[in-house]
Amino acid sequence: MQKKKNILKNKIVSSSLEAVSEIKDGSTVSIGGFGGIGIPENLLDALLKHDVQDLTIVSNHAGQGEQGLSALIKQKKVKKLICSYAFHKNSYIFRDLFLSKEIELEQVPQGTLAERLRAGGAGIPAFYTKTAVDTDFEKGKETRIFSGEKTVLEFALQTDFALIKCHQADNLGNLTYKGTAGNFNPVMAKAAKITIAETELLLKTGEIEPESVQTPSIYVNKIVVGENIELRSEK
Amino acid sequence: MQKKKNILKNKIVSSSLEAVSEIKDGSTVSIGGFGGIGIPENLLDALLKHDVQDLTIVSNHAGQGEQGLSALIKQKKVKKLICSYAFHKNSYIFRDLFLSKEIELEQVPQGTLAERLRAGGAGIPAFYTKTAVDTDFEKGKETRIFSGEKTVLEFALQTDFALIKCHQADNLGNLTYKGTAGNFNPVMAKAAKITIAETELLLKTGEIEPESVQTPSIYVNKIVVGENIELRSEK
Amino acid sequence: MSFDPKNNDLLLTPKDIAKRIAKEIPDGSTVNLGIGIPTLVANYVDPLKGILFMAENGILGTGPKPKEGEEDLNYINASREPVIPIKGASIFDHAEAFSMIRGGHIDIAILGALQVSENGDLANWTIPGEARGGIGGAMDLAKGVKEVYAVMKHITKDGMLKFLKKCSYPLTAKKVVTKIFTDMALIEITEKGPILKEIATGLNQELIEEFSEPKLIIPNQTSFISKEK
Amino acid sequence: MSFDPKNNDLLLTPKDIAKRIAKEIPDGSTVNLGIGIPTLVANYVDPLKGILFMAENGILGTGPKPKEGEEDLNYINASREPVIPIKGASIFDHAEAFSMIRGGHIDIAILGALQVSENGDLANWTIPGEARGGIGGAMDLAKGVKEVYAVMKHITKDGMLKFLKKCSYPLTAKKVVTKIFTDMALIEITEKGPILKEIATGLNQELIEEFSEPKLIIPNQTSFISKEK
Repeated sequence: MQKKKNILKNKIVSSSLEAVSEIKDGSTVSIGGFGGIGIPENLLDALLKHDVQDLTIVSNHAGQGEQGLSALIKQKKVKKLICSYAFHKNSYIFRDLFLSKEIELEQVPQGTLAERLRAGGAGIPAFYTKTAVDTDFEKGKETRIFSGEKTVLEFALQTDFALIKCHQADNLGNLTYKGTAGNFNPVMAKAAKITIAETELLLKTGEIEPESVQTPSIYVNKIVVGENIELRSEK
Repeated sequence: MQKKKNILKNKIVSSSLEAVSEIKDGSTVSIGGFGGIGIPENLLDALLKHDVQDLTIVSNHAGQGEQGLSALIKQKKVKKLICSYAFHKNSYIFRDLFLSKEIELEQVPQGTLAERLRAGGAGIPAFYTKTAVDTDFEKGKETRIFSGEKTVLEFALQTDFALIKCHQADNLGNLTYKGTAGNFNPVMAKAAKITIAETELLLKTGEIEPESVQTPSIYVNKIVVGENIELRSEK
Repeated sequence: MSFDPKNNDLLLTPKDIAKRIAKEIPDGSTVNLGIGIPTLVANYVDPLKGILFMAENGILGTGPKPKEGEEDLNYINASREPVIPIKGASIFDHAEAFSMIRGGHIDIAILGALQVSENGDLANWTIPGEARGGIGGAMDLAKGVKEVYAVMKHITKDGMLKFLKKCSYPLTAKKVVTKIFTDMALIEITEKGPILKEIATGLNQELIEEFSEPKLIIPNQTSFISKEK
Repeated sequence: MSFDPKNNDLLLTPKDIAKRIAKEIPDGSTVNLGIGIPTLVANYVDPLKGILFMAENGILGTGPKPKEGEEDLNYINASREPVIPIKGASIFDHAEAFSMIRGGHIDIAILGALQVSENGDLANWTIPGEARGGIGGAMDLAKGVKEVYAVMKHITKDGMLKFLKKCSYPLTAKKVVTKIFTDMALIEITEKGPILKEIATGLNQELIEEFSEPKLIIPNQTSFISKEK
């Protein structure tokens, strides 16, 4: 399974651009967010300025409107998209490139996507689920019956990088999220070799109670305070 | 997969004895706790007074000393024990009955036990793990290689009842734990058809912040305020 | 029959349908609401029934819409609408939310449908051959919860039937729908076949039969679904 | 050789071994400590090295022992000892704790051993044919972490060897130990074979070779492990 690098050095980086600078051609990158919140907007913005190509992106959706993931797709930096909801009416940038076969798509049921990421972080190479049984999504997958119920075999999903968004981070890398803005962020942090967290607030180590930590520091490699807190990739 | 009964009626029951009264002959019952803390001591005490037999117990250990699980085993109410640590030097009651073949044992690596319970609560009938590969625990299990690594197939573990211990419960059944006293309790709550929570404190609904809830109310069916807060099943 | 389904005052409105569904939910249920009409259901549920609404983006206990200007965008439901968590709500991440759904802990999912078959197959995510829609959490919900209520117009704008012997659109899941709420009727899927339980006030059995491909079981008494004027 | 391993002042004490291990841990590592000598290691780690200790009962960042009378029994490590969480600690349940361990996020597990083989097989949980011990989290740790440091007396009280060509006791995991810390020596397991890296001050190479079944690779320079008087 994947092994995350020890990071003794300070995890705080001074800009989003620096934070994403290690992302290389061909990297697999997960991006947090759901329903327009919990999206690492500053990191996405930095990725637009970072010279990289052939990315595989893992995201709940295919980008909407013109900014954020849509802009990244428009720049043709994305070779393949793994997502649960591909063709929202506002995902026209992705849609056009998909129809002209300039981008690959792997659509995955949302719960299976979350569970595959969870497995990727938890040392489970594969698991069985009844989601997607008897549908087009079953095609090409192994099936197996447990207690009379048909299931499909799904594989762990690990990424090279996770770009996530949190409400609070302490210097050690412990994170909290506000309300439903957590969504995919915690599980993506666990499934990545290098997790880069964009935070709204930076706290001193110890300012988050141990029981209140939602993402333990071990899952976080770099932290940046989002330059433009108002920036939203989606409206 | 298991379906938990809707419980609209008040989840609060007035005594531990009443809380465990539904447990029937042959039931599978998980019991929270690790290292002497987070153990539902009052519920265990009530189970000693409840007329029941042929139980299958899921627990991290085999009971230590004379009280709690050990006492239950001594009463010969337990047909089978599923645990990760069977032969602690203080588990002499279990050990004697095991050697005289009066109780069955399924020993499971602790992480696999937690993951099997997690799978039981999450609709995953089976998963692969490298834990226990090339050991006696691999015997009789399916193996499979993923990315060059040998793994074993492990199955979900669901129980009829979970007896768990929490620090706070609200009237709706949201729970919090203190420090490491959570341990197996949250995951056992998820894997049971009926979860019975012994709490130290009972709060009004709404007194626990949504982000601070550690076990959402949906996983809890009955709540009892532990009669004797000082009671410890282990010393 | 000279019935224009496109613009007919006798058809149930989204609000009528939502109200009818709200009555149907058993007391104490935990319910997931899909996008569209299902989201309206929360507005009509009797608070004394003790029903909890769960959103797959990580909240158990979504409450009313906040007043305009008071929205906190950190609290939304799966339809991207701002919500206020009720007292006793809990919040968690996507992995936990779907483990709750897939683990069989949610009683009912109320989902919009494109087609439903007589044995409860659900098609609700895309049209064959079109790059349209997305699967989202529909397959997890359809297979994970105990009961699926399907909500749809009884026929398409073009007059195509949607309640079918067999779905022609890509399936979301097989044999999961227990009840269908349309703008014309309430149909229950049973082992014996689909039962026409209720009809919108002013419509009649023959009309529902005409617009349903499967043969409907007609009970001795069919009730009527009330409609707001 | 007339060496009495049962009672010899030249053997390293548990404290000596713990100190040596503490020096070995790379800066910034996250470490899980087993029961016994491993637990002592935390006492000797330079705080400036930024090492985090993780306990499988759900805490990342265990700190010092509380003073007598100030223990809060809700905060314990996996050895059941009261601990104070450090600033920046986090607390979680067993499922999350083991997902962290099994997912490869912990750098080093320091585990007591009954036997270790020359290729790094670890036997540390029971004796064949005896109803003794339990597996606990040892198999998850041994397979899940990046490196296993094994800690043991070099030979048993009865003079039986414990560092072997092949373990005779039931295995915990195959090919996982990278370093063995005994009361006589520090041995590193490599692809080429076990290297005798260090010897307790006052002992010599021949003695270690005599008490080790596998052939040891002897480097040009062997250091000595210091011992407290």
